Amino acid sequence: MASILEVNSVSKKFGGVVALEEVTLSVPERGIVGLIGPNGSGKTTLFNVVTGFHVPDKGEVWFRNQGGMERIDGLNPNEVFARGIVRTFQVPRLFKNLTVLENLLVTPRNQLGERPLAALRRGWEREERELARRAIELLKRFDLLPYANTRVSELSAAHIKLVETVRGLMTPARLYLLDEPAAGVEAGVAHRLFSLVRELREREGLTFFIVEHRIEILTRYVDYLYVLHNGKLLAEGKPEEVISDPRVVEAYIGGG
Amino acid sequence: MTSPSQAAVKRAFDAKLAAVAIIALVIGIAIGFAAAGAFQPTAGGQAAQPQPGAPAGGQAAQPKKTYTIGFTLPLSGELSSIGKIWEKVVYLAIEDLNREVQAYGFNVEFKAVILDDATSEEKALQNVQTFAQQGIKVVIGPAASSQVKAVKSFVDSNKIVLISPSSTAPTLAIPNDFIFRTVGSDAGQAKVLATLARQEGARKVIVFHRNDEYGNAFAGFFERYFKELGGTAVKMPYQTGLSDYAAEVASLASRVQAEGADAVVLISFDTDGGNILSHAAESPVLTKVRWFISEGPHGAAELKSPTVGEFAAKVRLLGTRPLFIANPLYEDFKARLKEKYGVDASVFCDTLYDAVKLAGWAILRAGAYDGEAIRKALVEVAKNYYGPSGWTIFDENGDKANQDYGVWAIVKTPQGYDFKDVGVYERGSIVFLEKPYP
Amino acid sequence: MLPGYPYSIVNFLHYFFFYLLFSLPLTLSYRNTKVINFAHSNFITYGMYTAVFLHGLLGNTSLPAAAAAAFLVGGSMALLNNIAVFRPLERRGASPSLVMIASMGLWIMYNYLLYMLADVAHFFSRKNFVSYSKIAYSDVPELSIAGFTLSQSFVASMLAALGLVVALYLFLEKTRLGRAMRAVSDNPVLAEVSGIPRDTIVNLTWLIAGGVAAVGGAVWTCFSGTITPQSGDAMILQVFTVSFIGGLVSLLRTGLGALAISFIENVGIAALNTYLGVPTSFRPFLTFATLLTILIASPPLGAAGGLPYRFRRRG
Amino acid sequence: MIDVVGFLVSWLTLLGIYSILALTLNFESGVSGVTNFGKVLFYGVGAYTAAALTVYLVLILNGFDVGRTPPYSVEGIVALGQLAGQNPALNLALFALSLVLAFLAAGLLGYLLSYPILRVGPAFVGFTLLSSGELMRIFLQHFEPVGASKGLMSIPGPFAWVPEPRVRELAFLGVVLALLALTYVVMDRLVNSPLGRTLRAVREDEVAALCLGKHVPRLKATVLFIGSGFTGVAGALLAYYLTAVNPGMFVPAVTFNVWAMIILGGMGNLRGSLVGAVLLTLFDRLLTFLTPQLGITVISPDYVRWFSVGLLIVALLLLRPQGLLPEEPVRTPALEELEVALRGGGSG
Repeated sequence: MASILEVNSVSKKFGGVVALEEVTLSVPERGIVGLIGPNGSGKTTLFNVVTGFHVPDKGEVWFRNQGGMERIDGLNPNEVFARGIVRTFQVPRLFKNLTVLENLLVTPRNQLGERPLAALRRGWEREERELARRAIELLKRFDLLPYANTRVSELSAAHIKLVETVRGLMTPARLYLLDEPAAGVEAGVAHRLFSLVRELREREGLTFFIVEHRIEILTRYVDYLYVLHNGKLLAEGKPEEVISDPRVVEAYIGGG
Repeated sequence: MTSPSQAAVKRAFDAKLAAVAIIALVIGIAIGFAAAGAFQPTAGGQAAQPQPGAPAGGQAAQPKKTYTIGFTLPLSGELSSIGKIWEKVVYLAIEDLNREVQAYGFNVEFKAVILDDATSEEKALQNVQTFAQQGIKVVIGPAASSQVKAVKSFVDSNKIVLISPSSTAPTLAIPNDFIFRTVGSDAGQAKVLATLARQEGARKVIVFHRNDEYGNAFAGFFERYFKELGGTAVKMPYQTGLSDYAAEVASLASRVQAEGADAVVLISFDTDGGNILSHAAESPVLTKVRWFISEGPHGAAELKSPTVGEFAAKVRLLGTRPLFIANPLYEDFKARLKEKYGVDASVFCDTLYDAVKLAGWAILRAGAYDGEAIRKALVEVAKNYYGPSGWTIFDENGDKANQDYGVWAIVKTPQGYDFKDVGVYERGSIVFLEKPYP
Repeated sequence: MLPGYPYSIVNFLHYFFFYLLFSLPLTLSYRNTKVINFAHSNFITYGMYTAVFLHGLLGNTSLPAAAAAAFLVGGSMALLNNIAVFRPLERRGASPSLVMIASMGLWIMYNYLLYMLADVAHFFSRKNFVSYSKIAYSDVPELSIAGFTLSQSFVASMLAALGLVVALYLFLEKTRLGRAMRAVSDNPVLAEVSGIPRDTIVNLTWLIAGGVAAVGGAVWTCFSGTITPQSGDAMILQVFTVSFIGGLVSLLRTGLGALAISFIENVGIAALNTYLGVPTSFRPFLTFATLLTILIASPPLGAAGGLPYRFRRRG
Repeated sequence: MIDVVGFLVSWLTLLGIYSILALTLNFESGVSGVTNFGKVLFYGVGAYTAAALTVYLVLILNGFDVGRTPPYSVEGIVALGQLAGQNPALNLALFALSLVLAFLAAGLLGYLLSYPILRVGPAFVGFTLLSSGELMRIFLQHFEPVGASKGLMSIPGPFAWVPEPRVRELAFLGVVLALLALTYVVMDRLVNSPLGRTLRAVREDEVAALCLGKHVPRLKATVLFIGSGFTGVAGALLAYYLTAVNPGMFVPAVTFNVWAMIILGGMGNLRGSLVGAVLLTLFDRLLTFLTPQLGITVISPDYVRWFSVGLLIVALLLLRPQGLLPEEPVRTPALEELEVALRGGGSG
């Protein structure tokens, strides 16, 4: 299958510390790919490079657009988002004093009502209603509807995590980078989340690239798994092969 | 999603939107009304509000006619230290005025309505508007020239006579307006200071001045007059409102050396002036030249410190200030203010006192409580009045025409250093009454 | 020869010492607590007024005594700020801007409290405390070096600044508590491991920051010709500029900033005035322009930083 | 008799101007998270734009050589005083033009300043703008064409030709209130729209907003353009109200006063800003009457006033950070949809 995201020998240093070294990987279209690795192995840095937070010192990042592959490293985060890549954060970065519904509604891009002149005229209300219905639909599916009018700052940690992932689903993106979506979420909800990921892939043809610590859950849903260790790619392959790889086991035990 | 409910809600939104501003205003108006009601009696000093100028009614056998004079004074804010003293001067002046007019057989009484303007332009204008609404036609104050500018258009168009006891900005020397000033403009003092410096032998001076309207205008006039007298003046502004002026004084020293100047002319207020002099005392360059100072720092406690006192003796420091020296009325006024209210007369107390008296007599002379008439009467009254601040005749701009100036020095007394008036300006030259420095 | 020599040089060093005394504690407080503290100027002013009140009301003429009292006053103010305002706000998860606004409120409050105190003191003593002359202390010597007389305030500020720098160095490098304090600024999470609670360290930081700034204020009373309740405010933007040069985290760069700003403000403006005729009144303008340039050219290191947004186009 | 109308005119005019400041500051700082400690910068630019434009054009259009009789000279001031009431059409046209230009000048300055603001990060925005304001003030003090430290005076107001002073004041008050209403409607629409929601998101976490594709730099520039523009209009109104401007009017204390208003009223709530402005200006007005009544006071009431403002800010942030009127959720049709869904869920 053709790949949607390609990372070609990317390196990134902070001060003297090597965060990524010659990392090469690719995510196939309509795939669900996992990325695991011990703490500090560079997973989040990789996400940051892909989403335009950091410019890589070396290497390239390519993303499939309508016209073919486009180089996206060095673009600004909002430009990366515009091309169809959505990310969630390891430590949730929700808008704390906005309600759950507002958090969802903020997400869609290029809303008519975001333009100052249009906002004054109110021609945006129809679009707003459509978005609201979509958001309500999503909230229903995750039993979050009762919290729709609650400020995020009043939610429990698990709910916050969930809302952040759901927020990512509000936009018509093609590639989702999920940074530890299941951390702190109870197992049942986590499974529901990953089932939805599967379902979205089947129904909408979306692609997922997921960093996750809870390997036991992750491996049941992903097609392919990469392992990072000390900024280098340690192993890759089918999930069941990878987790039985002795190097991986050692990295996880050795790395604490 | 039926459209009628949508439209209804939308209408509600819009209606709310439009209503909100109105509601807020209505609430404000209500509060304002209550406040006006609550404060009017205290402000007017009388429960039943008589129209100022109108007879208080025929119910009593011999009703006294009450005239109200509005005062907008800096009781708080930047100039509050003199504002608090001024308040007492107003009380004293109103008492004296009432006693005098009644002694002359007028059955009238003057009342003062004092409002605080916190040395702010906006509040000064609001106060004058408040006076206008009460029908008051004579307002005394505000203190600062910038405030007078802010109220000028209003008083001119409402025909309210405004007398400022302390505004000295030359830009306000405008003919045919309703603004009078019982103090001479800075141009006059600049001339005296230039004469003083020249007479004392200065040829080239650095004018070290505040970078504000007062300092800039004063320095400009000084430069002009000093040139006319055959000297050279170099202007050097410094920014105000700093915590310390050591760097400025260092620049001054460097400039004095570079220009080869033989004197420094300091145009400052009290705090900055005291600061500059205390730093200058430590500079060998600046202790070798003469120093001449405007009226601003006169009276400041910093100048009485031993450091500055010794410095003053070394550089034979002399200053000018508006003053009619050896005026028995002034001495009497000072003594009575101290006795009655326990405060020492500071700057512009005499001009304020005279402003009140002039206003009172002008109202009586005008015969009608009307701005136009009072303005004309004021000019006439001033020609025949002599008070603590001397002759009060107005020039064509409504400013004091014959301002007298004195020369002050810092002298050593048994209690420490203190200010002393040592000379006067008379017919184009300085006459020393005593030798300030040995 | 430099313009204004030697006074501009003397002033330059003089201001350098004072900026060290005022800005180092500011940098210290930001890097350990991440609070942008507008009320820093209050520490300075209250330090001055501790000395002023001691002199004016009790007749104290000992600078060390005034400085010690100032340390207590400034330190306890800062501690109180933290316990009563900053910590509760942070516990609640308030944003840094909100904490900064709170410090602005504190600043206004303390400022006018001081005016009120000066009014009360005036009422009882009949002395003018709103504008107070320079204080001559009896126990600070003047020094004569190679024909130059170094004034009392020069000696005092030099000793205080040197003492501060040495003490800070020894404290941060050589003591366990000091190392823990450095750890807090480098990595708050890691610092918890060191066994000293973050709260303790933050409290201690405030005590030192407030105290040292107040000592600077006390020393200022033998330098400046006039002390007013505005004295601290009038220089706070300069003090912040110095700390901004240090990115609000680096003590060494703060020292360099103190050097740079005092140079610009004394030698720089004198040179511009003498050679280019720039009015002396541009001195604060220069400082603010420097501040803006620094903020734009090299944004503070310790701040959350700007956006991960690059204005340049990719080639 | 108490002249209620008169009292209201003198109070409401200034209240209207301060309300515009409070509304825009709330829009910038309360809603969008730009900690604007340099409000007075845009206020001053608006005031000076209007003042300079009016006095220069009035003189030039009446055939004066402004090189020889500049508007800040005594001759210029006298001429302005005579010309003020002669040509109603000119006065009104200049007024309208000044409002537009004051909006544009202050707005563009805000637009440009959004660049350094983004560079320094949210925490340092306050200082950047505060020192920009001080820079402007010192610059104005040296800039001779606008009168340097003298400032400008005798600015012909829009209604200077109306003979009856009371009518003139009421007309001006009407204009101020109309502009206040316009500001309110614009701010309200912007806040209660997807744009307002996005701005709140930027306030909460600008990095996350950027990752959600929001063009944060452009949004901030927009906010500062609109907010500063209306601030400039308020400045122009002040210039016409006082008919005089000078650099000393634009000190940071003005900014902090407005801050106190929005913190009191409630950050993020527009109606709160109005309430805050009403309460504080009324408090000031009362002090004006009260202070002389107190007679001899040990402590100046002005100090007590400012002390209370500081205390109020701190106490509110600690005890009631939402202010008198807390921020409300963004009002859009989405709320109706949600209501329908919730009711449907309950019954179904």
